[in-house]
Amino acid sequence: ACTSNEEPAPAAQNAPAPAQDTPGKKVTVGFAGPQADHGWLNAITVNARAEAQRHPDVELVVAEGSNDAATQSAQIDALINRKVDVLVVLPADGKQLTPAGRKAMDAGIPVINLDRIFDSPQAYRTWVGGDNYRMGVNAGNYIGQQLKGQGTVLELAGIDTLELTRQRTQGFDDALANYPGIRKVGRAAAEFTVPTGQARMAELLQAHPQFNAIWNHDDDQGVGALQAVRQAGRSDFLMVGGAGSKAAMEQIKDGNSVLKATVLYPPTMSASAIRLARLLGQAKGVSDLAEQEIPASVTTFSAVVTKDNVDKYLPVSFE
Amino acid sequence: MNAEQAVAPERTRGFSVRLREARNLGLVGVLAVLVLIGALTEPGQFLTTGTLVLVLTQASVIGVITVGMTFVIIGGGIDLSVGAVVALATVWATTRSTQAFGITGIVFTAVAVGVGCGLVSGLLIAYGRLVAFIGTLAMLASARGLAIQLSQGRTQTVTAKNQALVDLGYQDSYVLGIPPLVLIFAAVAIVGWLVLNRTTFGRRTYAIGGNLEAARLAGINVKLHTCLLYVLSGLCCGIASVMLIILTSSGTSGNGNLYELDAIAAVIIGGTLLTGGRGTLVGSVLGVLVFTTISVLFTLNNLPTAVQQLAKGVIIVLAVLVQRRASLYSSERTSS
Amino acid sequence: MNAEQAVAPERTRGFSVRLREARNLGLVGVLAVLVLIGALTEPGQFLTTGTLVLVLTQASVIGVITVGMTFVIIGGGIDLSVGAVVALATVWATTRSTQAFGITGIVFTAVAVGVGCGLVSGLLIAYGRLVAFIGTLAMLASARGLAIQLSQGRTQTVTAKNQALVDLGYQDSYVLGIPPLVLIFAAVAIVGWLVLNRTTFGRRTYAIGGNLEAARLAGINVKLHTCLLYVLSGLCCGIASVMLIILTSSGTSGNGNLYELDAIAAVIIGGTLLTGGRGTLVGSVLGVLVFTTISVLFTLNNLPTAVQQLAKGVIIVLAVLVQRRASLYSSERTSS
Amino acid sequence: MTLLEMTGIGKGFPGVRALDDVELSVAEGEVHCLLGQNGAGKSTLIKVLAGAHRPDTGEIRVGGEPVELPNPTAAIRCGIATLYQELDLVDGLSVAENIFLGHEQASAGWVRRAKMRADARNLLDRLGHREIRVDREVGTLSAAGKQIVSLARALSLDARLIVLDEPSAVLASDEVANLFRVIRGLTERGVAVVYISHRLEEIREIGDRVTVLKDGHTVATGLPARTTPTTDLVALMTGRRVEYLFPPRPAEDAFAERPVLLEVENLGVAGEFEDVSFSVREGEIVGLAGLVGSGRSEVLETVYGARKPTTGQVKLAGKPLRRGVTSAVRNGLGLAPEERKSQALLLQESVARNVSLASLRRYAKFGWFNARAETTAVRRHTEALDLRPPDIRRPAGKLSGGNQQKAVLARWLLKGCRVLLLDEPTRGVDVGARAELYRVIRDLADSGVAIVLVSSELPEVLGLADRVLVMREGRVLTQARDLDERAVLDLILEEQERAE
Ligand SMILES: Nc1ncnc2c1ncn2[C@@H]1O[C@H](COP(=O)(O)OP(=O)(O)OP(=O)(O)O)[C@@H](O)[C@H]1O
Ligand SMILES: Nc1ncnc2c1ncn2[C@@H]1O[C@H](COP(=O)(O)OP(=O)(O)OP(=O)(O)O)[C@@H](O)[C@H]1O
Ligand SMILES: [Mg+2]
Ligand SMILES: [Mg+2]
Repeated sequence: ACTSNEEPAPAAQNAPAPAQDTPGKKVTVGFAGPQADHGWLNAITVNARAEAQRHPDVELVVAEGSNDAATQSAQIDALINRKVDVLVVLPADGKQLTPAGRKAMDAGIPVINLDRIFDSPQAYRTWVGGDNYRMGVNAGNYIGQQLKGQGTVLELAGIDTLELTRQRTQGFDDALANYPGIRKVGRAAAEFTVPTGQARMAELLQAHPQFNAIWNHDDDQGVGALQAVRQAGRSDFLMVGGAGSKAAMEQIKDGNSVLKATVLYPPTMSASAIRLARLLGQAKGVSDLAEQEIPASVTTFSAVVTKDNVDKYLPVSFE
Repeated sequence: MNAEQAVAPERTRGFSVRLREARNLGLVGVLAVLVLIGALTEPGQFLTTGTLVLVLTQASVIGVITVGMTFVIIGGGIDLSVGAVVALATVWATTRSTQAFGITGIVFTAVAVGVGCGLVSGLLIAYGRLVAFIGTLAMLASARGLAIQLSQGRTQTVTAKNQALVDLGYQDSYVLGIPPLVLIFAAVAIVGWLVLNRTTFGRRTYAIGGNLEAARLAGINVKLHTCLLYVLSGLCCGIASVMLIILTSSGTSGNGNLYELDAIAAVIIGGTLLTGGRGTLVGSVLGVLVFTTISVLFTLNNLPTAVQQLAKGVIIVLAVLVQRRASLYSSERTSS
Repeated sequence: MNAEQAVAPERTRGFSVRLREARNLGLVGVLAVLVLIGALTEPGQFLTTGTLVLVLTQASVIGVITVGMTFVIIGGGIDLSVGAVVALATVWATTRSTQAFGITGIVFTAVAVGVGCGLVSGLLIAYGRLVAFIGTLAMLASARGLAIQLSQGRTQTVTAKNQALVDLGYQDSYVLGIPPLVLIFAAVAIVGWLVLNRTTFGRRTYAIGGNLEAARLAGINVKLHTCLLYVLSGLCCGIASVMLIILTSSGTSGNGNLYELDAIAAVIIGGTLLTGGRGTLVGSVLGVLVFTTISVLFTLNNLPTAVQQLAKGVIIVLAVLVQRRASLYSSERTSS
Repeated sequence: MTLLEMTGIGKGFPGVRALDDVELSVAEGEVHCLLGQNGAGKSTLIKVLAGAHRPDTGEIRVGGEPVELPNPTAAIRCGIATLYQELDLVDGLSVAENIFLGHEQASAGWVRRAKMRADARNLLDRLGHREIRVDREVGTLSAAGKQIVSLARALSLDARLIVLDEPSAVLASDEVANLFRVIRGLTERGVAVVYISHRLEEIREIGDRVTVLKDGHTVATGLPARTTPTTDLVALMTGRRVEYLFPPRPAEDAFAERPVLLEVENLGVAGEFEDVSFSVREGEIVGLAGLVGSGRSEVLETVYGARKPTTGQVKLAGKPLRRGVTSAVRNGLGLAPEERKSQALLLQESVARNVSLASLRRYAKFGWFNARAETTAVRRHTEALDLRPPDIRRPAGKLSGGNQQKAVLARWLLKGCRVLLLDEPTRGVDVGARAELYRVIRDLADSGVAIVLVSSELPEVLGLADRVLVMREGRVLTQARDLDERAVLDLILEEQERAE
């Protein structure tokens, strides 16, 4: 999926210190992620591949994307059989794949756990990921401030069978709890796809002739949601997105749609993961840190992108 | 199977006619009940033209696909590829190179891709003699794969120069308050009904689904006809893709996810036999409306997903039982 | 319909027997080809016991479900609810309150939930006279809903005190290098084969699927039997759920997503007719192995998703054509 | 002059040589009869003629010049219309649509429904069936009704040559009379008819010349239909001398002291039949005579528990019978239904499995099946009925019509029931086998089985049954031991006469 005609891999923004960039011994990195049929997930794979390309001493082995835990655990087995040096795993479900991670670690393969966290620290060497709960919190707080603590809000969630959806909603609700004047009056799950985004949003708009703000968990389904808004000819509220897609950021920049902000969940984390994998494989540390060892966990920050700071984040956006 | 054929007494009107009408009447009843529930639970919002327009709009895309699916299933086949074909068609029609040709380019590509996929499935099944299930399953996988390949997993939006297409979805292009999408749906449904009930093609579709051997002995070119059924389904997918582009102003490989299940469910609950040979288009359309109404109802009442799913299951069962009441004869058959 | 009676070989052994063997032979051939491809493209990795174990393990869960599905489809029905039932069973079996009862509690609950759901579907279809498609579709929705409700969308992991169950998935509990999961799969498949081919129950299943009315008039209690078929399928789902818990040490409402499609596809490619009355269990098992081998092959060759999907579609078609070569007589039938 | 010339026709199915060097020549305006035992190859021959099967060898000439008939369309173009032995209609479509399927009255693809209905109406009227409505769904017609529609379908093509494969099998005598009237009408207009039937008396009445097939060979052609002695014909067909006779019936008083096994007390199903009462003693054969549609099948199906009675009840050996087929079978009832293909056979399964279907329990211990015991038992019975080909492993769907019927009977012989309900048991069964069947049925009775027999062939009912019930429009008119054909016909036709 990595093609030349796409803009330089976002990870290229801050080139790593030369000390580590000097090619070392060859490292085979195994990568297993969910199916890349969705903007953000696709960006994860793309970034990983792009980053690997930038390092002559890294060979990347990507397993079939799968959203089925059983399948994915089997695929991780395959990568173990393949005796890769380091394993980067974005599990379909963190808890479900913990045994798989354990297996790899037991087999002496350091595992870098991307985003959806494993159940036990024994299942991974380092965790790199975003913070779904905080994503919700930031969205909630931003909306709270914009509404000056008064009004009604809606929530357009993702897939309700995924734990991350629960965490985002939890964070959102907890944040809103700080604003007694704000009530959440509606919520719908839009399955992360564009058409369902349009459908659920259209229904929400019909259900709520008047409300002040809505948080949409995911900019991909947001494409559909924003269409629904235009089709309904509504503009009497503010919308906050999630993840940070290119389209979303551009609209924020133009500022002529209801979308006023989006809460980052940067897919660049996969690029970072590849870098750390390489360093692990070559037994190097992160030079900017005092420690000899690579830290056990790295949490990306879910910044709120608005008109003011959008230019800074556009490069890390995904299509 | 054909227990109900063990000689039945004459009635004033034809068995089939009565049965079908009865079934559809049942579905209308189900719809009525749903509306009633809506009115009771959401007095303010539900009973508005807004809701009506919403339901019809949401029904339109899957509705068009269901029309094609009805033909295929009555003809004794099944088409699992509709969702994937929609994905591929929307993606292909929204690539930069396609959009360069303007709106005609988009529409043409979408329809062409749909018809093309339908043709391939049709050839595989009719002449390659693959089981319909397998043939269209293969098409499903391939089409999705191609869609992902083409879009690189990106969400391709309609460019400003083709904005006019997307504008069709906006209120100011409604005709007498009816969204163009709904009009397209209506047109497709009516044409479909005429073809199915008033042309030799339609009647032969029943024959092929009902008794392939008899159809063959009657000198019907069953292979060609079977093939055409899938082309027809593909055509509907193409049209539906254009509608989806209008609705979402974009094309992605994730589009049309599980449409096949929705469409088949609508057809079956509309009283068409999965074994082919019997069924009505009116029933299928009603089936689509029932399902969309349910989902709108749920969101309006702000039900949590879990409850929605549970309720959906129960409603499906009740819906069929209501139909049963209305059409006593279907009993034997459906038990198989 | 009766096109497949066109021609019959006169051998010491029956037409059907030969045909089935031929078809399965075809599938074995397909497997062989796949292995060959694997060996050529990935000489180092593919031809290892590791890969073999991997394929079998990956096949085991869906395989057990496929066994049940085979019975249902041969009996003229279909079960869309398997995936959802697995989700519900895993969730229910991993709730805190269940886990308090220890491993037996987990296993018992999973199986009980599976059987329960199967019974409900069975009653709806056999006695409530719902079309199988609709009845199990309703069960699908309800079971998923209930699963989400129970788990609150959480992923419930197996507690430390029940760790022993999860350990069954680890290397050190392999029996002569064979994972317990694979052994369970083998056991279920063998028992299933015996029931289908060596008992009156199996015979009745074929009869009901082949000609419901004839079976009824021959004095077979078709309703009861139909109901039992879905219970059987539910039982398999229950067992599969336990296996999935072992594999993933957890239960979530997202489990078993689209298993229904995989299982049905395996059954059909295994040569069972969607219309019922015909089919073999060996074929279904081979079908599962083919699909899993394909996906493992892809993983080892590290193909991008898009290409994988495309290739999958093509392979499915080729697989069926290879079967065709092997079993010339099936030709007539599949054209319908 | 000769219209059709088939020479050296050969057709093999895997394992069977269905046809071998068969000759057939049909002249314009003649009724050419095909005779032959079950499995002789009659249907196969006419399927070759209809373009449904491709012959391996041989030449077909229509009106002098040789023709290729690769598919049914080609045959229809040559002016050959066929009524197939197995009712091949589409249940989901209306009568009119079935009649014109494939050659619909249409302009630019649009069906001209009014015209189609009208024409269908005319055809059915020509066949003397005003009561069959043209937009009724065919699936709801009785076997006879379907046969009538198939006939209309064959006529609708107004062909030069019309092939009728056992059209009278499901028809009662009055219907047959209709049929003959129609056929004569056709031949007067120079249309040739190929007529297949196992009823020799029909051949005598309607036929001009006869061609006899035996095991796929032509053993005689162009015999005069009226003058050739029956014994010769039978000898040609069977290769042996069969005296076409019913086994002797026990004396009238033989049953007086026998216990009553089956008691039917004013049984009725709304809209089908009402107030039917009769009783069958052990070892007695009771026949139901009547027109098509008089509801005899319904009576049997209701007694058997396959239909819910609205009134009355059924008693077995004094005890009321629990509702439902399962209990009926468990209590030793058996039904050989009217439509073997749709109601009796698993077409894809082997003959053995079809025969043992009702007796699975007996060959199983704790559900565990003993296939060897099964096959040996099955073979015993199929041999008794002389099934051809004698291989019980081939799928039932591959058997010739008559042999399929034998398989169904074998099922109940194997089950060994106390009460046997036979609906048209000899439909499509050839002369030789027929005599066999009559003997088998009588032997069963003598062994104490109570038998109820429905047949549209009066001589059969009268010759075989110890007592005959005459039905009309769902009512029993009389019961008697000795009725002569004339009397019965008067009884059941009375109504019609008054109508006309
Ligand atoms: N489709 C088929 N496949 C294999 N064998 C067949 C097929 N059709 C017919 N046969 C065999 O060909 C032979 C002739 O069958 P056919 O139906 O022509 O007999 P028939 O003269 O019509 O007998 P009947 O009087 O019972 O109808 C039989 O042995 C039959 O088993
Ligand atoms: N002339 C007819 N042709 C075809 N079907 C008819 C005719 N008259 C009535 N029927 C249908 O057939 C039903 C009764 O047919 P049924 O087969 O039970 O009578 P039957 O005496 O058994 O005749 P058959 O000889 O066909 O068995 C009636 O309820 C009606 O629906
Ligand atoms: Mg015949
Ligand atoms: Mg009858």
